[in-house]
Amino acid sequence: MNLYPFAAEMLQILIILAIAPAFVGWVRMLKCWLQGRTTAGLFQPYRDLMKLFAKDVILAENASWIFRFTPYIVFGTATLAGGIIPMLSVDLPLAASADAIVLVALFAIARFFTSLAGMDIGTAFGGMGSSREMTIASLAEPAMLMAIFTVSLAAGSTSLSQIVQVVFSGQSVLRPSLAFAFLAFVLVSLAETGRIPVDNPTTHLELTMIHEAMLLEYSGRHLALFEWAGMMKLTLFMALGAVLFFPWGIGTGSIIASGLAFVFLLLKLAAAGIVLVLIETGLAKMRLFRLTEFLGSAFLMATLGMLSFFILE
Amino acid sequence: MNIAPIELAGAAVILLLGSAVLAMFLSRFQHLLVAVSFSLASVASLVALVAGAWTVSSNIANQAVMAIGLPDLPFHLRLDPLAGFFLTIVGGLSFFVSIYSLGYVKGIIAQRPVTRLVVFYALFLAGMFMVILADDALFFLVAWEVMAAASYFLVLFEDEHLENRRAAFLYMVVAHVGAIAILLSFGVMAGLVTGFEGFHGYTFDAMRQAEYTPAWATAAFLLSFFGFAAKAGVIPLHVWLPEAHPVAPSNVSALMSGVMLKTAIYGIVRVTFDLIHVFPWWWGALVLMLGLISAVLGVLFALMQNDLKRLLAYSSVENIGIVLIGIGLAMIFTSFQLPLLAALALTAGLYHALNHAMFKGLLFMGAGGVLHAAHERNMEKMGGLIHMLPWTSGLFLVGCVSISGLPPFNGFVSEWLTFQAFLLSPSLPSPLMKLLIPMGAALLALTAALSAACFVKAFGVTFLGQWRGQHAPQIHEVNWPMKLGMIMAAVCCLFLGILPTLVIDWMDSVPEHLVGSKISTTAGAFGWMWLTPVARERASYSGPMVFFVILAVIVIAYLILHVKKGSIKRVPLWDCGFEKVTQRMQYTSTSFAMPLRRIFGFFFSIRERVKLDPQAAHRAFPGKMHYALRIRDRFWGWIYKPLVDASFLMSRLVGKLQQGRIQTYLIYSFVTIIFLLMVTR
Amino acid sequence: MNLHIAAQINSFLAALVLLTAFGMLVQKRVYGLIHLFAWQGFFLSLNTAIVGFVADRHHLYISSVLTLSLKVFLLPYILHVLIHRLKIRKEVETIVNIPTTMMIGIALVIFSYHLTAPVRELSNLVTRSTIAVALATVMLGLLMMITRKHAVTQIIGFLALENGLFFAATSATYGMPLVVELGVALDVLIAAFIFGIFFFHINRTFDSLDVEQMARLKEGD
Amino acid sequence: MAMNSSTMLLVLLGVPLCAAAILAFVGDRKFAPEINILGSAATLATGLGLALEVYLQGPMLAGGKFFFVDAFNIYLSVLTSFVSMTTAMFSRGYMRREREHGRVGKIRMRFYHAMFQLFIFAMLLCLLTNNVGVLWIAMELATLSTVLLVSLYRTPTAIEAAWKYFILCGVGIAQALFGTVLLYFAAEKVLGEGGEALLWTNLSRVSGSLEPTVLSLAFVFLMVGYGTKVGLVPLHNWLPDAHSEGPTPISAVLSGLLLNIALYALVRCKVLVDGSTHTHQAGNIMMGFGLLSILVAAFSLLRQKDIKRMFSYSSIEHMGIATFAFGLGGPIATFGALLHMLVHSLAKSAIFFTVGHASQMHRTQEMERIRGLFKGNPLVGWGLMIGVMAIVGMPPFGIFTSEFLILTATMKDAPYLTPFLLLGLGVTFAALFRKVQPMVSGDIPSYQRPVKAAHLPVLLHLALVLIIGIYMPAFLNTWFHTAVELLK
Repeated sequence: MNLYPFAAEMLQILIILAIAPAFVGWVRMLKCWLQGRTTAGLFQPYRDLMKLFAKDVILAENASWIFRFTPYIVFGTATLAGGIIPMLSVDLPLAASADAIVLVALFAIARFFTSLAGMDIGTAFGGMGSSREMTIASLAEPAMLMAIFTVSLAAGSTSLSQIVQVVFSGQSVLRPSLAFAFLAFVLVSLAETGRIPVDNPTTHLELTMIHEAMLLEYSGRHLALFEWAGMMKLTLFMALGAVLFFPWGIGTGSIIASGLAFVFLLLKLAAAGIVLVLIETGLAKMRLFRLTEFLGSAFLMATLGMLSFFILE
Repeated sequence: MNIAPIELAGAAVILLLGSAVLAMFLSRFQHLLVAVSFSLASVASLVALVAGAWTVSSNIANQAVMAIGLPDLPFHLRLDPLAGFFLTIVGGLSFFVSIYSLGYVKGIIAQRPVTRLVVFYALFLAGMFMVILADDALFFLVAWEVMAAASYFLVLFEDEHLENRRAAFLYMVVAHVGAIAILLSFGVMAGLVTGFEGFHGYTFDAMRQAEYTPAWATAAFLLSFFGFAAKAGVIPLHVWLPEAHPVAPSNVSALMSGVMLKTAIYGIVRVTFDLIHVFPWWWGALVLMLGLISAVLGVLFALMQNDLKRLLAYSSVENIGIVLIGIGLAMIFTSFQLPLLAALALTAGLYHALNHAMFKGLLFMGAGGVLHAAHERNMEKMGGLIHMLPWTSGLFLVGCVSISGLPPFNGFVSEWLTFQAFLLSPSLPSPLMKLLIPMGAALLALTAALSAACFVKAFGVTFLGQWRGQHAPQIHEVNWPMKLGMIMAAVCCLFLGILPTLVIDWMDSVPEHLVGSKISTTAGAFGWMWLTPVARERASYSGPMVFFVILAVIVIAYLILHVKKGSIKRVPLWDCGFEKVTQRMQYTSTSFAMPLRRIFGFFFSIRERVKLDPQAAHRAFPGKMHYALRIRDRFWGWIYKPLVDASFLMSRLVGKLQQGRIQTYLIYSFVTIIFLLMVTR
Repeated sequence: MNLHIAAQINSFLAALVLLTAFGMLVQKRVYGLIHLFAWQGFFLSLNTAIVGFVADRHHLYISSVLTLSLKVFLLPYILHVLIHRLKIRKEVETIVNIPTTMMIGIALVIFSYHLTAPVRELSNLVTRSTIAVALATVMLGLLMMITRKHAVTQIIGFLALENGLFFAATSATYGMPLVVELGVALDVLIAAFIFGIFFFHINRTFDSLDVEQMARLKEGD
Repeated sequence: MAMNSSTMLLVLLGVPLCAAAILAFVGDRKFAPEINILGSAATLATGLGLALEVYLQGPMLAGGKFFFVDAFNIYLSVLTSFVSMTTAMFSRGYMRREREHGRVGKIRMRFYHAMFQLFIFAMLLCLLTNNVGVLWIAMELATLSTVLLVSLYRTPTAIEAAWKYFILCGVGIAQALFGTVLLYFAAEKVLGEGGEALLWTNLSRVSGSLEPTVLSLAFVFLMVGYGTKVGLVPLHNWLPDAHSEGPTPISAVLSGLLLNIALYALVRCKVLVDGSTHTHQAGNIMMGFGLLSILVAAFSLLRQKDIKRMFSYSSIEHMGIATFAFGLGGPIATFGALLHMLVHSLAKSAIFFTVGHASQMHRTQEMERIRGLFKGNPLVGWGLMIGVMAIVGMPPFGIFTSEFLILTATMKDAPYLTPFLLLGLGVTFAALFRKVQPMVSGDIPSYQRPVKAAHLPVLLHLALVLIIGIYMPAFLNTWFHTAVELLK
């Protein structure tokens, strides 16, 4: 057997780990430019992570093992997710071990434990954060799955690399079903990655924060792991959207192809970042109960995509 | 020497009946009684488990006839892969629970004599085994009702509480009406076979051979499905379930939720796939629809509960729904002659049945542990138990993760398979089906997400944070038998999650018997690591890979971060600059579920009342607030109350017939004569 | 005498029986009722004797004698004694007023005539025409039990009904087998004693024989 | 010793008669209950002997054609004598306590014992006689012998109940006599007049050639007549009163036995009518009555307050089921009906035994005040609970088997009626459990007095019902099958 796929696998994981902070930095830079602020530079996130890793850990008295275990599992799932999304090459060994549904489930694991960690301490905010997180998730996940199902119905498979190949080799990408699915995907990924208008990653105002509220008690390396995993998650969603709906330049085997794919990936991510920033600056954060409509419309999009797949195609 | 599996199973039943009889004599020595009879029960369950597993793997069906019952209609027994599979489920969980009971029931002796509990526990197990083994209508119903009656007495165990009596009564009535419906459906099937010149029409064999006219087949199906659905707690026939399961002793609730509901599933599969075996697609559609409704509403109701065991009971409704989804899909595929897909869907359903037995049993055992330790069922009063019950909480967490359908545990596998079955619906010939069935997938996804939320709440509120009561009680970890029972169940959850291919290989004889196709050829095609139900290109999942990669990453990260010894400082909570935070400020289960209650409120009849303290200076600064919330599911008002009222009205009318004056009675007989003479003349 | 005359006498007596039945239906006074009942019994036994003579069935004589002793002497005597002992008001009020009762009675006669038509076709006895009367008497007895609200009258109605049966037996079939006749007579005798006892009990507990009071055991509320 | 069957039969009838005669004089002594039990035991022994004879040699005529024994009536006779024996055992302690409570005096005890035996005699005569006329007489005798037992306590309600019982059953039975007359009238044409024409054996032989119009006319009167005794709606109104006001042993035998006897008579007549008319008309009428009884009884059960009254309604319901099944006809339904008569009377009398104890423990028949029987007196509590489980048709008790057969047969022959059956059974179940569960469960109320319960009768009956349910003996099976053949 040729070791190439495993090499590609490792490479991809490392790359994701590496570029995730950069992507976040890129997004922040763009935002600053749009809002006319001076930027902290593309590499600020790396510095933050370094600092956090260096710091000691401060735990609340009644923090149980769950509280300490969670950062690792969150990080682990994020890494695995990074391994199974075909970004550089379509034949990744890990990609076969987990399909789109598993991908969603992986993020669900992370969320599950994060919410538990939020409740572990026993402050009002932690509980509030978990409650809201789970609420949003339980609305977002069906939409997410519906979007993925639409694509996988079109591709006749749920395995990501298979989907990518089919869509890649597919003659026209202007299939209405995919278009609807893409729209749904965008909305959902805003919710999943906790961006405006669903959640504000930078706020620490108690009553508005959702994801942050759960991490309130974290510090040191634990917090660092959370932050890093969060960055990876954002990057991964962007990358997933990119490869699922715009799979041009994805590698199909050779090293060169993968190198090419890497370049394409960077370009796509850059573009995705721009879109993201435009959305975030364009919109304001919603009230919690407006989210029903937001995610409902995402779900509607996905459903329409599926219907149009059966009706139009 | 060579013994058939069915003999083993029979031995198990006899052992249980024997222990029930024995228990009546031992009732004077309670401790001995508990020790003896529950060890007997666990042995019996183990034997049954072996028999079942053996049957399934060896893919044989052997029969037996017991010369009891009616001389013309002796009890027929049959152990085929389907029966074997369910025998494995029941045997497995009841083995764990019996071990668990050794410790659990010992704790009850102090409060009350447990003879009743012990006797009916044994009868209950025996009843379930017999239901699965039965191969003729009479024996099946006898076993069915023995099971029902025994569980009724178990629910009634603490009979001085009103709620127990209510629950038991409701349970019994629903169960019995369901049983009569099943009886009638057998009547239909047997009637078509023989026309009642003899008794042999009552055997399942005869029913298998029968040719059914569509109308009669439908009647039989609807009747039996009604009966079984009533037992399985399918919405809208579920009302008894959340009443009965919580009030029973926890080991019993574990069995009732874990495996008794499965016997109903068994019945549905047996009747549709085996006895009638030719059916139109809309039966499947009906089952699928009810399954979806039960799944979604069940989990929503579960989310709203504050009583831990009640929450678990409602989540059983949800899981039964998921099982039915698989079975419904299988029925649809079968009716369109797509055996492979049917096999996939059926496997998904049955696999979920197996999984649910394991994790629901585990969860109820855990709840029992909490009850046993903290004497509290209301989550609003609990919290922080993870520090006092490390084992119980850990094992409970395993259950929560599994039931929330998260990899690498078992709940995910069956949900994943069900999703795959959904996504294969485009190969159906009927365009309508094509269009509608994937919508079901969305509902299933919603169910999964909600159940995750539900169990975050259950675990978080019960075990995490701090004790919400006034003063934390002295709570000790549960004793070893209880731990052991839970550990075994937890291990099963993990095993079923990581190595589904082996299990599916093993249980493949079931779909082969029922729908004439098997998925293991494709499922295991790429080795034991890869679960690829239809084809590798379609979808693949590798439990071990996921598990080990995550584990590896965690370990690596941990090691890297601990090369240099970073110190850990313990400090009091950060109170965000507020007053000192007290444990009363924690999120309770009610407040946790509030957003979802707002969003899905229209499913419930909610009465929410906030009363401000009148002598507050200004209503912006109330002295104290009184908050009352009451959530009911609407079905009670929609279906059951009207029925009850109607029957009481009816009885009032009937009562008017008889108001005491003898002349009136004479007139009755006078009129009767005249009337009859008119008729006959 | 020849069959023809026998048949005429027979049907004449039947008419008398029916008449007494109607008489009881309209009779208000208790003693009157008892006398009418005695008369009915008398006609009955006479009829039985004649039928026995015509169709020479000798066991019919026995039953005729039984009837005479039982229904003409014994029972009326018992009733007399009881009524005297219990000092019952002489008037017994009906529930339905007399004319209506009459109407219903007549309707019943017609109905039973209509009913017994097939039997009449089949029968080849001289007495066949009288079976309708028998049935009518039974019905009238029942009607009387319904319309009277007094224990004694109910019993008399019951006995009248019994008479009707007896009449049916003789007229339709020249009498049942002797053992049955005896048995029936025995039963009537026991019944007589039982209602005798009952009158005392009822009178003691409800200090009157008005059955209207006995309506406590009921379902309706 | 080897008696030949006809002497055995005479003994069977003679024993209760003699016992009645003896008890009429010594019925108030201390040893009277023992005599009572002894008499019934002797009756049972003879009955069993006779049953063995029949089982070995098949149906037989005896006493100069006057008596007739076949599979149908012999099993009922054995049942009758058995239940009467157990009831005698039960009444021993029960009546002693009643006497201590001062509810009955010396004379009445004498009367009670004598009448009890006389009643047994009447029922046995009913079953064994071959003469349809005598059948009627015995039936009337059975009524008369129990009328004054119902009013034994002399309370206003008791007297009222007895009066209704007397009048309504008297009127009803009179209708039956009219029917018998018509039957004789038709039979005479074929068999010639005289005693021969009323013998059931002859009638059934020639039933094909009996005049159908007359028989269908006769059946109406027989139906109404014996139906009143069976307690079929709307002729049932006397039944709840009579069964609930008398002493409990009497309620037990009335509900357990007398109804069976009346149904027996009805079925015998139905056979003749069917043989002559060759239509299903009689069957339909019976089905109608049965169904009506089931439904009305079921809904009346919901509103009961008096425990004995409730169970007498359940008797109506079960008689309805049996009647319905006999009306339905067909081998399986008939088999089920025969089985149902047997197990119902066993279970119902067992229930009445426990009910008697329960009401003595609480000095009332008000169900509101009967509580905590499980803890108070396990035998009574569990006896009642299990008895009720049996009576509502829970397996593994025999009543389930019979209802199983009947319901499935209905599903085959008259499916459109099954919803009503389902409704009736469901409501009955709910109603009974709703009332019984609180009585057995919970804590012991302050006013509860312990009693020494008669274990044997209750356990014996329930055990039998259970055994018949899970392992019906072969001879019973053959009996039922031969009976089914007879009733075709």
